Amino acid sequence: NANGSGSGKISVGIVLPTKDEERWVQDEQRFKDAIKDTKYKTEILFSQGSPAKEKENVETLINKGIKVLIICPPDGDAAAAAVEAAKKEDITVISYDRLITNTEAVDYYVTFDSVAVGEAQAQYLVDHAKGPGQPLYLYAGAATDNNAFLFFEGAWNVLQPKIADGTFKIANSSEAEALKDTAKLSRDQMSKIVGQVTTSWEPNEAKNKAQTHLTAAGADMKGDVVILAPNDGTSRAIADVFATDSAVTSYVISGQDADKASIQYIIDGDQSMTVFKDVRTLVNDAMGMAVSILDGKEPETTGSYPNGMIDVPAKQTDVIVVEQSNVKEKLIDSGYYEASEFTGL
Amino acid sequence: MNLFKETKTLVKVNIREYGMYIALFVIMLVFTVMTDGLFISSRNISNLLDATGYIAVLAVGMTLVIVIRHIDLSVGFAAGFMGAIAALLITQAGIPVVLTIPIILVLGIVVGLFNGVLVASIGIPSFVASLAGMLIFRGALLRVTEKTGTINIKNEQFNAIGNGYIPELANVGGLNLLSLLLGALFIVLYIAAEISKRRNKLKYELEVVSGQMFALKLAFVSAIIAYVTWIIAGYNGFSWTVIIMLIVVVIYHFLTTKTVLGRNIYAVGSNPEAAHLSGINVKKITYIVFCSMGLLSALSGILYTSRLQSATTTAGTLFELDAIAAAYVGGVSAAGGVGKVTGSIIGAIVMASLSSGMNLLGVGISYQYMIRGGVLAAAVIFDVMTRKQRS
Amino acid sequence: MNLFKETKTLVKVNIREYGMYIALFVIMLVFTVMTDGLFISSRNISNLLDATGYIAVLAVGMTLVIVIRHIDLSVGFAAGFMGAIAALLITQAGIPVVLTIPIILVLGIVVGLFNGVLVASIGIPSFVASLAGMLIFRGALLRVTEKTGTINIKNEQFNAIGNGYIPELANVGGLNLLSLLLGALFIVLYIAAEISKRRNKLKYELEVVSGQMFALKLAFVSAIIAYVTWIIAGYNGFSWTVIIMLIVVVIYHFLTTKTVLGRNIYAVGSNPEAAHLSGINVKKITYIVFCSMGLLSALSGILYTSRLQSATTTAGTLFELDAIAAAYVGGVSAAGGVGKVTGSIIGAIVMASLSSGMNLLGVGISYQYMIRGGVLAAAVIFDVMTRKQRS
Amino acid sequence: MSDYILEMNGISKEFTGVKALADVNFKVERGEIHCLIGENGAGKSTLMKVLSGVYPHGTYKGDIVFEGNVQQFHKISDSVKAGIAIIYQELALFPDLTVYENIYAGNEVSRGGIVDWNRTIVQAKQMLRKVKLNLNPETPIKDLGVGKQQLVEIAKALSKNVKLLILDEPTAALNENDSENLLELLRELKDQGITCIMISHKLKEVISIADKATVLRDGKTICTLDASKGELVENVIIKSMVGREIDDIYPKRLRRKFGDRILEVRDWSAYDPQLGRQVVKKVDLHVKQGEIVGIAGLMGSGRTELARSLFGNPKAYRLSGEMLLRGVPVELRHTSDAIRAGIAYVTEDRKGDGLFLIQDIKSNLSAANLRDIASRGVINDNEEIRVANRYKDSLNVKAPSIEQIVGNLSGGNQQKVSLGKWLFVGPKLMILDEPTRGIDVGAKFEIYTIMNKLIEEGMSIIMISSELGEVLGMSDRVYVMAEGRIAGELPIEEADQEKIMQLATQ
Ligand SMILES: Nc1ncnc2c1ncn2[C@@H]1O[C@H](COP(=O)(O)OP(=O)(O)OP(=O)(O)O)[C@@H](O)[C@H]1O
Ligand SMILES: Nc1ncnc2c1ncn2[C@@H]1O[C@H](COP(=O)(O)OP(=O)(O)OP(=O)(O)O)[C@@H](O)[C@H]1O
Ligand SMILES: [Mg+2]
Ligand SMILES: [Mg+2]
Repeated sequence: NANGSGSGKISVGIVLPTKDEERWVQDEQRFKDAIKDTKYKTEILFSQGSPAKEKENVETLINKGIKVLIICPPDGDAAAAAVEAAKKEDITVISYDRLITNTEAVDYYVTFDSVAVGEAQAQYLVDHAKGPGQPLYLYAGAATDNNAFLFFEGAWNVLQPKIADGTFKIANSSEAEALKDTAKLSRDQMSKIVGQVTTSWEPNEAKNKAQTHLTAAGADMKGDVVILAPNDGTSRAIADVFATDSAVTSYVISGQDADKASIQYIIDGDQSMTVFKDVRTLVNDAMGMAVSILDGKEPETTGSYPNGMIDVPAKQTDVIVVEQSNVKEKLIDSGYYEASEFTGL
Repeated sequence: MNLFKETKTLVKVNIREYGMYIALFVIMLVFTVMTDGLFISSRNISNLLDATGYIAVLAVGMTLVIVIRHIDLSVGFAAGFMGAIAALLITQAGIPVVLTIPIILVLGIVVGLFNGVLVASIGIPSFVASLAGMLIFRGALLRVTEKTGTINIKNEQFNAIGNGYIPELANVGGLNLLSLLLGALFIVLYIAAEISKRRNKLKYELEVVSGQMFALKLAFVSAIIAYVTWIIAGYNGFSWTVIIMLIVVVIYHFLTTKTVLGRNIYAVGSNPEAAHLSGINVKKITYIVFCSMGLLSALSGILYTSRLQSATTTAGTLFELDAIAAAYVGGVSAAGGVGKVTGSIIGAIVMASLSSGMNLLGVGISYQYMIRGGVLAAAVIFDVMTRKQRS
Repeated sequence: MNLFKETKTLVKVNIREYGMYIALFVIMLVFTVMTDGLFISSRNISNLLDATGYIAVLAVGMTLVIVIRHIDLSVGFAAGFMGAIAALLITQAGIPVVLTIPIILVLGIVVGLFNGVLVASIGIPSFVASLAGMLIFRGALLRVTEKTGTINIKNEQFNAIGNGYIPELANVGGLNLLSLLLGALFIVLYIAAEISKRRNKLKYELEVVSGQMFALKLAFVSAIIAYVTWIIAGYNGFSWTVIIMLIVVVIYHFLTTKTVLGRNIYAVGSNPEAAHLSGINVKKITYIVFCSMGLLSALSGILYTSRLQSATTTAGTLFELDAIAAAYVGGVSAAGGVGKVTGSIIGAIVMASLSSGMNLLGVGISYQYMIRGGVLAAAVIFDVMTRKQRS
Repeated sequence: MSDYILEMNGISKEFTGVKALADVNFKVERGEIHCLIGENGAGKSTLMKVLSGVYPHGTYKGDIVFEGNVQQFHKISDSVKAGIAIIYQELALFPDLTVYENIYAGNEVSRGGIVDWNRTIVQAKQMLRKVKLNLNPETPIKDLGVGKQQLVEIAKALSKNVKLLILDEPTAALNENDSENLLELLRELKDQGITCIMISHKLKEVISIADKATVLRDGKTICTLDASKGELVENVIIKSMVGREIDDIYPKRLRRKFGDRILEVRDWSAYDPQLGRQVVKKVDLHVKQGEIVGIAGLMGSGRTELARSLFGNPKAYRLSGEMLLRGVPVELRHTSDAIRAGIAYVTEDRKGDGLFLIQDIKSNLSAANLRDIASRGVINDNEEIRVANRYKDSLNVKAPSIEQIVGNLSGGNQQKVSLGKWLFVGPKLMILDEPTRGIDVGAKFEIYTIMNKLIEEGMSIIMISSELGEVLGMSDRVYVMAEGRIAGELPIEEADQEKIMQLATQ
């Protein structure tokens, strides 16, 4: 279980969004590793995608006397109530990876910018374009998930000019096609597209959608294609479908999170890339910040982000694009994963 | 000793009813010991009760639905949907809170009416009708929130429902005065009611417990109320959520035990055919119960939305199962006709205590699921066993 | 015209049974028109059937559970859990596929046994028992996957179950020969069975439809089988998933209509007391039905895991509701004793067709939920209405 | 001129496809006890349901005049308000609720929607006293026997300020003793000025209590017989009910020769875990081949429990004692063991636990013996059809085909299907629990004839019955049970009503 269990005074509370996604299980592990080196006690709780459970978790941690709260919300808007409760107790709130918006109760932000993740995914597709007129398949996360919109927003920022200039043509979304000349999508416009191409973050749903889309696509929408897949789980499912369609001669597909399962796919050439968010850096930044605060020092920041109410001082970590050519260097050599966990390296 | 014997028979006869309270007590004791007292701290208990609010309210409504042998799976997303509508009314239509709340509650009744039509008039099994409702509300919730995503609410009044506390008046040695007064009021009302009840019974020459036993019971319950009040007053006092919960329980308890309507509900649950032949309008009762469920779903949605100060796109997910679990842990019988709203509230608190206690202990989420499943099973096994024994 | 009259009365008498087929036909027709024929294309139909597999299998088991007046909410996460165990056995324990599958199926039976104990022996209402089971399996699934996250499966054999097709033998004008042969075999078997049935009925001087009508029916059904075969053969032929689905349906159809066990299941469903007094071991039947459900959950888990070529941490979420919806759309009655496995399969295909068709049309997710809810409600309303009329 | 409290003129009521009532006229004078009689399915219950508003105004044709005013009851509570209370054939009680809650269900003692529980209990006690029922009003209904439940029903009716009390077969489930008490109660109510309509199949009762009796047949009024004119005699009634004369309702059996003891039970006790007490106490009995053994007794004397404990113990009664079949000790753990050993049990509650109402005749007939028409677990459909047709014909089940749903058959035909199901098992010993309860005279005669035929074929029968006439008319030997014990055994030659009642009330 989480370190520092039992009932002793806890200094740092960590709340992560869900254990249902591999990404956050990784974060848990990295936090546990980072904790070993500090003299402070910490505890990690999961919200299982529910802002209500998140609030309960925060309250529990407050009860246990934390001084610093590191929190990554399933929903950045809905977390305001939770952190405001913490703020009332003079707890320093560090928004981890996802920014908590529309509240003054956030002190710091440690991030891989979600919008930047989408941009990195899209940029990879653009860099590997065989255009002009190359078919582009769009997929998004859950229509119920704010983060899915942030990723998509980033991707659209990069893709839209290339769609407008004819490098890509959209293969699977009439809504996106209709909006292809709009550079900056409103939330409403985005929701129309996302509603059409949502995977609900479910690999099975992604697979169903991909099959349907390939059924619907004419020969001109096949051949060499590029695919925007929102994360690794859905990316693998979509890639599986495209790989079995004989009319698709090649595909470039994005991903995110550097799941072990996807790293193997990248090594095998089944998935093109993944956006690697080196959780260790983020964890170290967050824990470093927490320790500074506990030690009474001013933590170091590199900039600031507006959250709708205030500008939150932030420390930003760059995301790393991992592909077949650099997978060993970025993930194995850096000690993030063991080479033995994969085959064919 | 005579008193001891009386206690023993009382416990034996009422074991099913007391079982739940004993279980709650044991769970609380275990967690208190294991967390070095942290569990029973003012703050934790206060938080725990607040976190139970929106489920407890649903569980009350669900109790009646199960009593009349139905089920309602749509309440979760219905609550989420109505919470979102509330958020929209406040943030976008600029309707004041005092107007929004009644509007939403009426909307809840309409939603209940809709279920009532399907179940009572068309005659679809409620399980399927509400499964369809669940899908429809899920879609509707997405529909109203997909334009904006999560809707933040900045309205202080509204947010106080889920996060605020009743005013303090004065602070007496770290305790919230108004809360203390409220607690004292409860005790006085309770004692007065019990005494009048006993006097009345004696007047009609009905059987009552011995005087000693009666005094003991009064003292015991008063002590518990006092203790809970003292704990709650030690943090911020009664929250509005707890007050709302209490009001709902009191109203529904009164409704189910003291009124003709309440009796008719239990009659319908116990034997719908016989109820019909006794001149009870079964259809009407079914409508009323589903409307009450809709009303409480709306209230639950308001509590939840206010608690998070925002309406989210996934609000309401699995609320229905939590509410149903709470009702069953609270002793409702699937065969119909049996179940108390007070029991369901205790059931909801038991489940919330489990979550809270395990969080305090840092139990992993996978074990939390398994333990909650185990407790649910254990509660129903206990219920079935004691019922077999008694009858 | 005489034949026309006969058709009319046949349709009138069997409206409930035909209703579902007609609904499926209408849905397919509408989508086909709206998508310019894309919906009915070989590839789409083939994909659609594959995507239905793991739910259809659950729906078959759920049909029997509902027939004996129970419900099983745990099947979703049970399937997810067992799929994950299968993945672990193959990837980490290195157990060959041919061994893994029987192990998992046996595990499924054990899981069913566990439900059986709670429901049949202890006497807990199945709704609550399986709700507890749902929580427990959810925890267990998380527990086994939390170390590794998603478990990838690289085993070709195993992955073929959910993604592979039967061998082609030869390609005849773009059609899969073996599939064509299989289709032809089905038709021959069907016609032979029908003729023998009719001959027998005539022997016992029971009522039969007119010779003309009979020929018409044979021709019509054969044409449908031929058409479906032709469509499927036009893509990759029958997938292993479809073959498994067909085998499950044939076995269960036979079991429910032709065997003593099947009769006993329906007897228990229509009056448990009378069944007991007729020498039927109700407990045993309940055990058998829950074990069959466990077995099919395991199969569903295998199909799903194989389809995704990996076991995920959320596998199984809401499968149970999809399966229950399919069963109800397929005409199962909540009152017990009524429902066919073939109906449930059709129900599952109806629901899958809706999803697929709406995906093809690019309907937004929020409307998809609402439409699916509406169709579920409509199906049950239709069922209830026609039953009222008939009886 | 007579003073009619109720006049029903030209009442017609149709269910989809069935004309249950066709232009019925029915008049009841103030202060009389008026019996309504007729074969099963004649429309008696339907007529009363029309009167009480179960079938609301508009769903039937014709007029109801009550106390001189034309009434239009739209719901049950309307007729209650007018002063009509009805006790239905299928009791309308709430098993989980207490006696006092039951008495006032739908008619709560309340002010402004709030129930006054203390007054409820006190008034309930008064009502119970009125019906001479001495029990704690806080007892849950499910802990009472059928007889007491029936009295609670009457108490419930009396609590409503009733002018016209209707009882639909109130004594069907009662034994003679309780029936007599109930009839006595009705006479007292009559003296208090309450008019009473009673439906009954028990002609003796009708003759003893009725001032007048109206006969219905096939949904039509046949005649009204007046006791004061001496029209209420058995053969007149039977003739108008069935349209023909039946000289002896108990048909004569040709052979009375018995073989060996087929069943013997020694020191047999059974304990009902649900009731938490012993229900059968140290019973010794035996049955010879070719014999009809009657078991008489008061309601609640434990006859059904005895029968069920013999039949493989289906309710899991814990028991002790010894059972010998043809002299061989056996232990039956499940109903299926009993069936295999050649015992069949026809339950007293056809609809509740006897038949599969939503299934067809064919499936019901074969349900207890599928293995005989199956090989390796697979049913031979044709064989099943053949068997079903055989029993349908031999038992004279009136239905268009064996594919008719059993729930749609009349009571007598349902009972025949129930019998057929057990005959197909090919038992050596049949236990018939109240084989003719709620069945009309014509159908009764048929059932008795079937019983005689079975005996002639060498079967043995245990017949549990609360109708003394039946016990005396059909049995070769009679056991009388009282409070779970065998109070006495009488050869049929020595048995008469007085002796049996004397033993039963020991
Ligand atoms: N709800 C109903 N739907 C269809 N037919 C009905 C219904 N109720 C009664 N019937 C039919 O109406 C006729 C009269 O039934 P009713 O119950 O009034 O007979 P009864 O004289 O009370 O018979 P019994 O002596 O068996 O109680 C029967 O043919 C019966 O099958
Ligand atoms: N459902 C029940 N609930 C409570 N008590 C019951 C129930 N059924 C029977 N009893 C009680 O069990 C005892 C034996 O009843 P049983 O039915 O065997 O008597 P019986 O002689 O067969 O009478 P009957 O003529 O009613 O069939 C009685 O005391 C009766 O009150
Ligand atoms: Mg009747
Ligand atoms: Mg009996």
